[in-house]
Amino acid sequence: MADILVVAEHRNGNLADVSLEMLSEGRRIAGQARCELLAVVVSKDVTALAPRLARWADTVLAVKAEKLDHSLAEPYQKALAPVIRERKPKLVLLGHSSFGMDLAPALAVDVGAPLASDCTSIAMENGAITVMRAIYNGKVNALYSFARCETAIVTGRPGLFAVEEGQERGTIEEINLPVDEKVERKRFEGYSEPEVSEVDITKADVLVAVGRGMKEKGNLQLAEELAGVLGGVLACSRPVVDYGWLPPGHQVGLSGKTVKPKLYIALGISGAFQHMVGIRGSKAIIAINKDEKAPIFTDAQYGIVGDLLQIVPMLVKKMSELKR
Amino acid sequence: MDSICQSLAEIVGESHVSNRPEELYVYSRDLGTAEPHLPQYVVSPRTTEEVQQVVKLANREKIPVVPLGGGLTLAGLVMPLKGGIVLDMKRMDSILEVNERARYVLVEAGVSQGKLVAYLDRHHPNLVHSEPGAPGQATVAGNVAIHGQGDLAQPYGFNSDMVNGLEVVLPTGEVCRIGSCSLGQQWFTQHPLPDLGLFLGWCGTTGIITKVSLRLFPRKRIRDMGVFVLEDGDLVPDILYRISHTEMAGDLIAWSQELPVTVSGLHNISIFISGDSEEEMELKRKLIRVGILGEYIRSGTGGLIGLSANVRPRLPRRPPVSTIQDIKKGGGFEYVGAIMPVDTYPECCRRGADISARHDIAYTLLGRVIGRSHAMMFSWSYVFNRADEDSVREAREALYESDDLALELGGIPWKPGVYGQRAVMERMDPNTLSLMKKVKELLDPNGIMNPGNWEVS
Amino acid sequence: MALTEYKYSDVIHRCFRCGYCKFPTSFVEVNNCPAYARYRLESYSTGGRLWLIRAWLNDELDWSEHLGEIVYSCAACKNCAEQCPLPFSGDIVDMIVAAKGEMVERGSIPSAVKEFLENVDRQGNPYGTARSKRGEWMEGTDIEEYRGQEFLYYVGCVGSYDTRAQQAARALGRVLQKGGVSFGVLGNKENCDGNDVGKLGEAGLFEALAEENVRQFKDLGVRRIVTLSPHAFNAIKNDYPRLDSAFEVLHYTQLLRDLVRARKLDVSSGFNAKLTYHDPCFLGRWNMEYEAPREVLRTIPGVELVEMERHRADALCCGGGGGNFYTDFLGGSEDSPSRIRARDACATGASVVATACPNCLTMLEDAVKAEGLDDRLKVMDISEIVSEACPPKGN
Amino acid sequence: MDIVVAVKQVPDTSEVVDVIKIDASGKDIERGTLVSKINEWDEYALEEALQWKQKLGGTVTAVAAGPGEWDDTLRRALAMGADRAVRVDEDATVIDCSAVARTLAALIRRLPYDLVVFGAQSEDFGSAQLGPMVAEMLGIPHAALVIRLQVEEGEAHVERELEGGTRELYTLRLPALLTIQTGINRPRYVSFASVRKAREKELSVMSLDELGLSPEALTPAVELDRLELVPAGKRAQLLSGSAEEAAAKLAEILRDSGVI
Repeated sequence: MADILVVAEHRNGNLADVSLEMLSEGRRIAGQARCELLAVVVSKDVTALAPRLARWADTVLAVKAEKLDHSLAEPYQKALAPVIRERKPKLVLLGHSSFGMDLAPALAVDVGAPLASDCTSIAMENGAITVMRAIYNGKVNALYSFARCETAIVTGRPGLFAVEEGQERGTIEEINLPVDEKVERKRFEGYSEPEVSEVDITKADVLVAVGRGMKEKGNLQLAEELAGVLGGVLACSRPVVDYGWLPPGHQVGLSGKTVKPKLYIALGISGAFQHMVGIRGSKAIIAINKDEKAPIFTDAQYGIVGDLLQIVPMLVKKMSELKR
Repeated sequence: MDSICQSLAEIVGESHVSNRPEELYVYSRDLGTAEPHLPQYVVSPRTTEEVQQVVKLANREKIPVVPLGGGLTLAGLVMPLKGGIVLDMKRMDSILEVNERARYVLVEAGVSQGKLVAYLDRHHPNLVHSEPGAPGQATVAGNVAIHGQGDLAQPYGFNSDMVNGLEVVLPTGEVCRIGSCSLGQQWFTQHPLPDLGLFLGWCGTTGIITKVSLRLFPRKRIRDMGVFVLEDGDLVPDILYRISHTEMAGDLIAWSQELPVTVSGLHNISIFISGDSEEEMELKRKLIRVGILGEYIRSGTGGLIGLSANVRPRLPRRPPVSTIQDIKKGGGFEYVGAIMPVDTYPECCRRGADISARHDIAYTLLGRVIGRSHAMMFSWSYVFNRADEDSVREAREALYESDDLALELGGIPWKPGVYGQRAVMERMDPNTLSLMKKVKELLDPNGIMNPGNWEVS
Repeated sequence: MALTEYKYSDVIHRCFRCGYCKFPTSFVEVNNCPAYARYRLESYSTGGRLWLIRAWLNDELDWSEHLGEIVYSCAACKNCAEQCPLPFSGDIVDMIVAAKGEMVERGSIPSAVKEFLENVDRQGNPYGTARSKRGEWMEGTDIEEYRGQEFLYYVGCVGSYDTRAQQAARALGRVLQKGGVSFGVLGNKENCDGNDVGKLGEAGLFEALAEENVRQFKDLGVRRIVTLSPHAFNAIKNDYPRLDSAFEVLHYTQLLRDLVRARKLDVSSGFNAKLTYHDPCFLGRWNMEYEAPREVLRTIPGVELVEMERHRADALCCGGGGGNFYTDFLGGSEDSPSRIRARDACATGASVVATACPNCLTMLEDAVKAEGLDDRLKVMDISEIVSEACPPKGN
Repeated sequence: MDIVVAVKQVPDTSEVVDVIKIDASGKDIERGTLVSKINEWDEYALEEALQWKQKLGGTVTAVAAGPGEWDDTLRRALAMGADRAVRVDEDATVIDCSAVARTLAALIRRLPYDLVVFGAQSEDFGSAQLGPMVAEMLGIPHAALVIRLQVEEGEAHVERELEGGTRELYTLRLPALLTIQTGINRPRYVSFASVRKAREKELSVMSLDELGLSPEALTPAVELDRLELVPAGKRAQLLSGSAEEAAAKLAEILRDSGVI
């Protein structure tokens, strides 16, 4: 019977969110297709991780590998390749995370399976797998199907698939990963946390941008709090720098930086052309503005018309509630 | 940005502080022949309070502070000889008050000569200040701080004698007011309070001038000039003496230069006069031309060149900038100015021409009369090619020789560079010297103010 | 390139740094050099900049983003050339452009400049907006495409894409129509004139743009050109002739002057305001056209024209020249030249500051807002003022 | 050190505007009005390669698998400083990543290399597959999303960018393949003149069978069925209700978007 195999990613003893998302999605598909869900995790200590995976998976393959506390591509590939060759799962699911990007393509070549990466939806109907991907800066959706193959490998876009707590009580198989003795061509040296230097708004995934509509410098506090709960960085439009509310490094737009965040929240920014040029690469734009006719609402996906000074604190409150 | 740079930025704002190679490079170089010295920071304050905070920080951290105005002394007086902070004062450029009746102006230290002239022209056409023949960005405070003189030197003396009051940030950070202003908002006189003239001529080694009250003088409606040309330089002191006796002349300048060849070997005395009416002008012209110069002209000793009537009204307030520094196509120009007895003019010229000849630089010699022939500021100018090290070295040596010459002839190098300062202090009475030392140590216990200048060893 | 290969290697050291370049003729303010006005550090004065360029070419100093910004903060406004007393004053701006050119060749230029040039190369405008949208400013007007009319109305990038400047572009269209001028525009076929590209030191790209434009103009049989922007006017008038182009080019204020003189343009509806006029550098100092715009304004009934302290050859640049309207090395401060200029204009007591350049228009518009003067001072292009002064059709 | 850099040409679709249209086949976009450019990630890869060539000597070869128009991008690579460029002639629109990977691997095998660099992904399709696939085919180690690189004594010390800014440190024995993340350097500007000059440099074109590849070997394993335009949010969906209600709705949307 055809399996769905989900590759579990973990760091510092925690499963990656995207892995939970893939497990949930895998569970959903397995339910529809009435097939088994197999989860694979590779670590030197699998006792903590495996039972969690068993909540979604019918079977958890817990691969013990010496010296391995985190998800690294190479040992995972070594562990997964034989499993995939033997069990011939119909579908291998993993997250399109940094780890997934490092692992999936090499694995695909290794086992000779086709790969569709960064998918936004995945379906399996009577054995045929179809996926959707967002291309051309998310302006076009591409629909793919896997032609004549035993196993298809799919990586899913992080944060897109809902997580539903699993109800299973899957069985756990432990195996050992034979550590080959030959000197590694690729040596893991550890992690480094980037030194907290000056903000680089072009790097941030989430930008909370403030404009003239903030009325006065004191109100920037509100935006900072929002940025806080969203794990984002403060950006701004030209006037805000002109007023000296924020240093030029924060300025977005024609005369500022061009940014491409995943999420851009515009607070009190009307959306003048000069500003919009700088944010057109944003994945999602959300605008809060008192002026219903503000051009920003043309390019924003969601908007709220109203008073920032009321809405923003509310939003902060709601977000922190949801995070708990 | 290191922590000190951060603190400085908190004081003056990020745009106005730098420790980046580009700023350090520019501020490490003087326009003259002095060797470059890199500062660590460049700061451009806007207010006295900011200057105060910078100085306090510098004291805490024992960092030298070098105040900079127009940077046009050419003698390397604003070079960070021992690194530290260059304090560019030119952002403090508000003209705070003109008292028409008491004839004075109160300016912030960074106000340029050009701005003050333009301001008076526009708002107080009856008043002038004594303007040095420097490019317009020279600052008022910088000029008095080095005992500068201007185009009113003959009638009224040194610009530093025209100071009615000062606001100074002491090397330890206190703000101090000198003169009537220390009693209130009156900036009209320094006297009769106990003399605290500790800040003029010290080249920023005793404090940072942040405000200056400067005397203004009546501005006459009509101006005219004539140039008396003669060959025998030995006669110049006597002629100057006699012209100044008439009290009819304004600026009095005797000069002699090698180029263009048509004037080579001649001595010229530029005589400026001004008045409110043609009658007054005619009288002044007559008293000088006929009364003094007439006999020289009749005896064929020399001749007087006057301005044609149509040029006269267009006589520029500021002499058009001399492009002399470009003769060598090298953008380099420096001079030794010295305060000399007027009688030494002939010797200054002869020996100056020799120095120029030795270093293969066309001689440019000039003496501006200060007071009623009480003294003259005599300048030996040397051009050089900034891009040619030999040329720079020749000029530098000529300058040193000129410093020595000035002292040898009983004069005093004015705004001397480090070489000149040492030469002066070598000859100075030991007691005077130790007094200077005490004053400096008293005011600047950490020795942070423009160190390397007036350093009594 | 070593210093020796630099075109001005025998001149650049001759700058004495006397500082005249910072002032207007009258010496009223030391901040008539826009870059020096903004930073007030010697490095940003023309003299400091020349000394730094020399040091860089001489390998005394490495290239850095900051050095790039210092050199590129020159708005090419020509105040220094106007004021410098030395014989090479006419070359100063070219000395700086040549240094920019060397940075371009080495590939080391500030990110904002890189964006500007790459956008122009790809999309024919600094903003990087699609070529296919260049003509959108015309929507809702009945302005014709160019097909052999007497004049080609060349709009330029700012007028075509900047929403504020588009209003001026449309206003000029209306005025030309009312003046009975036979003209057409290129719409999406119009390409960047390259003036600022040249001033950013990208000579190769400039030549390519110029050749392309000249070819297109010739193919369409263009003889007379009227431009909205003084920048385009400058390029077509002074640089294109090198490619043996023989077009007569007018800045629109010159054409409007001729129209009002010839009584072909009826401005009898007038415009009641005390207004002051800001001289655009590329009309004024670069092309000595100070009178035409003023004459046009004076002929409009109700206009009271007052001058700012610094005007004509002494005008302070808005800080938008040399690509700075995009790269913005002079923005973000109350010392930004555009904001100083807004205060200058306000000081005259005028209720309108008029200009005749889309770059100045957008720069001043932002500055007036930033200064919070929008309720007291309106920024308008002369084309807009004339348009208001023209009686509605049929009268 | 000999470095091979793979580059790709993409249409400039960064606009917020309606310039993208699906063509008749339904499987491609209309490229007529679109301007082409070098893939942003590849520009960083090139710059990184060139900087290491400057430090360590050797050669930089730019390679691509695509149609004739792509020569513009290869010329740009040469103008940036690459020593030579090779393009395998094929129609990039009809084949998938694995096919391109096979093509490039076949080409790179024939070139001298100590280091192979790819952009981490492409602007147009964003699959982020090519690099690691080629590495696997060449049988050399790889690291994806490299944000810092240090090369010395036959080893590459790299930092991989992980979520939340954390970095994964590796040492790779050369020859190795890296995919480069934007921000690792500041790509130099390529002047118009230098592109002209680069015309003299060698740009060779190879056919598939010169590489011993049959078109069949390149039939996509993942089949593109069709493209659909994402309905551009011409107008934001306005969240109604009181400040609190609206904020609540937005908070949910933000959570579900998964960005946070």
